[in-house]
Amino acid sequence: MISAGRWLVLSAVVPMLAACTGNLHLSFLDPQGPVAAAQRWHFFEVLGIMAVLVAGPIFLLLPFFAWRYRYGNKASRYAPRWEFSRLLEIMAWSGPIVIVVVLSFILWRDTHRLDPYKPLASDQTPLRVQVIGYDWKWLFIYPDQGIASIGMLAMPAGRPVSMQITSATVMQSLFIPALGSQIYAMGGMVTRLNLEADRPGRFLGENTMYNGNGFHQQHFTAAGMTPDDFSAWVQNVRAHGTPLDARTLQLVAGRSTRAALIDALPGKATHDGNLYFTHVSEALFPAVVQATLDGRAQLPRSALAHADPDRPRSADAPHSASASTP
Amino acid sequence: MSAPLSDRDQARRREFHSYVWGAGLALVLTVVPFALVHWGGIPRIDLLVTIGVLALVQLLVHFRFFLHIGFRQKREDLQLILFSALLLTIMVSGTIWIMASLALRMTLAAQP
Amino acid sequence: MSIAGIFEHPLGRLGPDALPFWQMLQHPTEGNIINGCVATGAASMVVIGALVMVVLLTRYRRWGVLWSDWLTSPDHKKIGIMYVAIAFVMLARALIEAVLMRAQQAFGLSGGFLSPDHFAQLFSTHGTIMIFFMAMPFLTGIINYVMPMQIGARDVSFPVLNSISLGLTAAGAGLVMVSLVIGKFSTGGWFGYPPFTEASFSPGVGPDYWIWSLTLASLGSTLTGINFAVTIYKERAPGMTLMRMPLFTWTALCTSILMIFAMPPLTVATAQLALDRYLGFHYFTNALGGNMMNFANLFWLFGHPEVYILILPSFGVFSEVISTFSGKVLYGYRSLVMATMAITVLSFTVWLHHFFTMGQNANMNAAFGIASMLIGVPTGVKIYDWMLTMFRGRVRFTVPMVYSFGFILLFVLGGMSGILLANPSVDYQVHNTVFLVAHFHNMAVPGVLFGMLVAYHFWFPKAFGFRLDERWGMVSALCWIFGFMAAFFPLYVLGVMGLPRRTVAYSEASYVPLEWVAFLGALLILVALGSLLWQLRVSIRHRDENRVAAGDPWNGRSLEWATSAPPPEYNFAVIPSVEGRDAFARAKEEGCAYQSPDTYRDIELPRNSAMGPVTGAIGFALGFGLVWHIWWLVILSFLAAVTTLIVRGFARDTTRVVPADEVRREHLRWIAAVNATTAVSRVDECRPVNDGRARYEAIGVAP
Amino acid sequence: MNREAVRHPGLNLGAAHGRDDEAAERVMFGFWVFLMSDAILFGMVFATYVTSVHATAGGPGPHQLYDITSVFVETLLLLASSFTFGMASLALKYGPGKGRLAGWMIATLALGIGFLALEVHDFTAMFAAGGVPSRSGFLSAFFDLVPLHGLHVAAGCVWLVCLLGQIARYGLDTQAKLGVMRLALFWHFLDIIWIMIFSVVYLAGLA
Ligand code: HEA
Ligand code: HEA
Ligand code: CUA
Ligand SMILES: [Cu+2]
Repeated sequence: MISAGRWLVLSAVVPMLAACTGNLHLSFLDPQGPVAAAQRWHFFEVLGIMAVLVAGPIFLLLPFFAWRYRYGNKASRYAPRWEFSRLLEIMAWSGPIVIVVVLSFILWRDTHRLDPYKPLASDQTPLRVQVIGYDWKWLFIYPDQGIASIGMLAMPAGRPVSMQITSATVMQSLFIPALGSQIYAMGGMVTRLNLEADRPGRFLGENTMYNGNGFHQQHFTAAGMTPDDFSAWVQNVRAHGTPLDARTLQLVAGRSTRAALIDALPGKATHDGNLYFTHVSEALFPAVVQATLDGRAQLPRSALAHADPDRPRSADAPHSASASTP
Repeated sequence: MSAPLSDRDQARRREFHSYVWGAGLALVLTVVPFALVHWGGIPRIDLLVTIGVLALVQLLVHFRFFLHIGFRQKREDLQLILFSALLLTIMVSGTIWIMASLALRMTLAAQP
Repeated sequence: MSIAGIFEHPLGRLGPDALPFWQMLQHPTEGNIINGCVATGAASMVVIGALVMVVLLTRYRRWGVLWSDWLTSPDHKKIGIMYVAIAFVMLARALIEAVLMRAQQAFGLSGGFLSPDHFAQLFSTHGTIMIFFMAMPFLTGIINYVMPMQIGARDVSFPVLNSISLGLTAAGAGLVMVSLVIGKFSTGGWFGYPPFTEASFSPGVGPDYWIWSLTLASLGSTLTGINFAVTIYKERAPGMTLMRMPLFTWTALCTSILMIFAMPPLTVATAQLALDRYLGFHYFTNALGGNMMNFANLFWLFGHPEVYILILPSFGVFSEVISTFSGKVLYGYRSLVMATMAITVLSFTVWLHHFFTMGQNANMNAAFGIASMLIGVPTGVKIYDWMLTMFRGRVRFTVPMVYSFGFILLFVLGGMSGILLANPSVDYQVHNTVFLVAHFHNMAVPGVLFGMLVAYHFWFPKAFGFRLDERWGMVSALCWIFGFMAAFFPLYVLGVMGLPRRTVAYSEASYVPLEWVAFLGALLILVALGSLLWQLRVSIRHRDENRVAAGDPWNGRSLEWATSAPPPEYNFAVIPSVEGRDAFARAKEEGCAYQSPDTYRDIELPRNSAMGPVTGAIGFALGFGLVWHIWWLVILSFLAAVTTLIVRGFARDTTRVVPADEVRREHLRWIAAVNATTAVSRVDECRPVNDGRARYEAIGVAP
Repeated sequence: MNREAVRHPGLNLGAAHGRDDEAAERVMFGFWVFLMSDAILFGMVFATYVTSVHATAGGPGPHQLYDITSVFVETLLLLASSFTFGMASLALKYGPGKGRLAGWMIATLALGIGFLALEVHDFTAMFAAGGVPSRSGFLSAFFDLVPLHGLHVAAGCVWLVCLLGQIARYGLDTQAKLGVMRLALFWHFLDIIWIMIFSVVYLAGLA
């Protein structure tokens, strides 16, 4: 019963997914983690129930009624005064009610199970990541590793990732479809999201809340890695990253796309289209939240690496279009 | 001018008394919470509840004595007022419930 | 701002750079030129359209007629038609924008041809116009035209207020149109979330245009809602109890209730955003205690009931149409009324489903999710009852019925996607993707738009006295249905493939084929609109063959069919008295339709009043002044508004009388004409012989 | 029969007014509907205020800004004005003449203006103490809610003057009567809003 709807959709979607995406996973119908897998199941469950119980009868009966009782067919029974039947009334109300009750159970169960704030069950401690939404790029901070990145969210496969999310500018929404839920990022506030990748792979990441001209370029790659690869990646970032000092952060905070930011950063800032930073303080994330909340431009020195004294910085710079496309 | 004069006088007296009663009750219901807040001495929560209850009572007093809302109305009129009250309750309490939950889960201080 | 400042900048911040081609001339890069040309082209269409109107009106000396017969008329029928005219003009623009967006996205892999900023204006204006200046005026116009006649009234309760509402709506629409020529519109989408729309992130005039056009429109809608509700409560003909009202009037009542109670949160939200932008308040800013979540909450407290404001009148239209063209009494009237009321109340309990992903706790998400699914119950009852109305009927496959079939099937699919979205754990995946875009177009196009188009086909003969061409109507209907499917079904798939909404371009090649299908679908919709216009032209050309002056082309059931087409200004020479549901069907069945009474009475009608156009003009000036910071204009128009209201308060003698003699003469002439008309059977319904009198065929009335 | 039919909720004209009484029906019902819509408007502004009370962003809060004595006096003024308008309604319904009606209306006007003057005085004091609306979310919400009520009262005063003008010009004709009845509803309604304001904003803020 459930599989009917499922096959309906799968047969439409899967070829599309397989044919063109290469190795970047785009969709929760092609889930790469437990959250997305549960969401896919939920999706098909609801869809299947509705395909059979809601759409099915209507799609069969409406054409039948229309044809059977067409004006020209004088053979069909005509009852112009017939306007009520207790039995049919009861069915019309109770049918949908029963469906809704069933669906409500599923809904209640999964809404609690998949609450994005809820830590995922795992025998490993989650990897902590702090995410700051800037205009047209996401900054991922690994507080325990002291590094950060833009354009790349690396994560060890099989280990949960626990994210804290904020925005240094307008409202945004962090979303990695193949792994699971999206959630809003808002200035001065911290939302949370728990995800996990089952296996190594590359997953599309994006912002889904419109935030201006660079919106469509605010993509990133979430990359699941083996634990060893992840450690190697961290080492690599530590070795080759740029220090996230006041001046760099000021550029990051400007209203610019990732590509424009790379052009603006001095020297060879990247080798693969992404940006990597070292010397990232654990105090940076709360400092940004607090500064946004206070409407302050200054971050405390303690939150920054190698603070550069002669440059006045403004974390609030988004408005001053100065830092935008050079 | 069909109603006999004495009836009109009676009606007028009755309505006048209604206004006086209303004003008197409203005065009491105003003075009490102001006095409680001004001179204090009651725990904050109790005080808030008292203020709320007195405000609601005063609201009813105004409806009853100044706006003359009662159950003598035609049904549709009373329906209008009750329906509005229902929606107002849904909208205001829903808003406060939602915003409270959001505030609770999103401040920096609430982080683990 | 000091007093001196007012005079220092008489045009506020309005300067030459507000013109659409300014940037192109200053910085002639390729992108600027393309966008400049598109914008200038669009702007010239507005300007040329307005100029052509002016020239034509002058050439044919119609200014006087326009003023005295239309703009100042308090007649609900004329006001209704003017609303629909506004809807039509605005729709032309919103449709072109829709097709442009689909074209852009078809080429979106390589970046397309539009700049991101331009694209953002497109979806923002498209959404704003479709909701506030296409759907709302359309349904308000239809209700205005039909509802008073259905309840046997001569007019709405407050005719001049009605005209004022129209003026305010027109002023809002005017602001949106002007934004195309002077300055630009918001880029914040139709719900304009701050802080993006705050002055610090969007310093231009865009959000201000959005704020003031919405404020004017929502003010108009609130007043309209009050007016309709009072009309339905207080102006019903004798015997027309609530439970005898036609279903369309019921939905009109519930829509009015929604307007009355759902508009205030929007007014609060836009007013607070305006205070933030103009006076530096901190409601929704990031800093200093502002809280953008309050805006989302307020907006959707309005926004969700709003979508039911849009859909309920359509439900009413389909109820009337399906019953009429099935030659059968509406099945389950009581259930349908209860379902309508249930939807009205439930629609105030689900608004949080538009921001499941904001971070509130799971209990709350689950509660609102379940409440949202509950709306499926009364909606389902409606669907089943419509199907049961066809059951054991005699279903005629006219244009409105073809739309109705399309509506039922497609709407069920849209409802199903709504139920999916109501599951927070699914919404976490498809929120803000084009899956959501597919959902709401699936409701808005087959639901709202088809409903309005059906209303247009159904009641056009009543309003103008002749039927619309059936063949072109059919072409148009089929193009709509299939065009819709091609244009929006692909978006469901693209949505689950992770394509966000509002994206000007994308980088996944796998999106391209479906984007193209959607684009072709949009072109098919364009063909549908073309056929619709052509149909109108053909019908006007052949109007003499298709006259239905007797007034009842479809063997109708409710009172609006009991009068001539077009109806006299006062609707009914004698107010009908009603003995049951389907009053006109009953009269026909008992053979007592088309009777003349022994005596006629004088009829009192409201006099023409300039209040409507004057308020509209003042509202427009006020909005324009506020957008451009032209403070003297703001002050002046504010004073003008107050003065107008005060002066109106002093107006007396606002009615005039149509003498009984005249009423009798007109009525007897019509009765004679009806008696001279041959009644036709339903087989000939769409042929020239149909002069608007139905031959008796059992159509049934409720026992 | 001495209890005349109640035609609509709230203030009714008596049977003695004949056709005016009938004409009142739709107008008064319409005005009630408007008031209910306005109540939602206030409700939403209240809700915003409640969710923003703590958003002082380091700026001054209720304890620094509110002056309970002044609010108390304002409350008494409004309450008194509700009573005087009640007397005006009685004068409208039972006469005699229009002089008494005008007298009570002028008394109401005076009280209303007194209220507004005190309120403006309060606001100026708040401004002087750094309580400007652009200081914090809390103050923004305050200056939305309380002045919104004040604006309504001011509009009510203007309306009152216009009605006096109409009565002077046309006497107590139907329109003027209906105007007075609607204004009376409006005035009592604003009084109810003020109860909520002094309880939710001032008293709860200072408690
Ligand atoms: C009533 C609402 C309504 C309607 C009818 C439509 C109709 C259409 N919409 Fe619209 N759309 C919205 C409401 C609506 N839309 C909203 C709210 C948004 C979101 C904006 C935002 O992001 O903020 C949106 C966004 C939106 C997008 C942006 C998607 C994105 O975010 O990426 C696109 C892209 O293609 C689109 C396309 C279309 C198309 C092709 C149609 C076609 O179906 C158009 C066809 C419509 C017509 C042709 C009008 C027909 C009417 C008549 C013909 C009446 C005739 C009248 C008389 C005869 C008197 N819409
Ligand atoms: C006319 C417009 C219209 C209508 C009628 C609806 C109807 C419904 N909508 Fe839709 N919706 C919109 C217009 C509309 N919507 C718009 C414009 C938006 C987005 C705005 C934006 O973000 O820009 C939106 C967004 C939207 C969301 C938010 C998604 C998001 O932002 O992520 C949700 C979530 O719950 C939702 C749900 C529903 C539901 C449950 C219904 C239900 O009413 C549907 C009920 C109907 C049926 C279910 C089918 C028939 C029923 C049966 C045959 C009975 C049996 C069935 C069952 C028992 C299930 N809608
Ligand atoms: Cu937004 Cu918390
Ligand atoms: Cu909704």
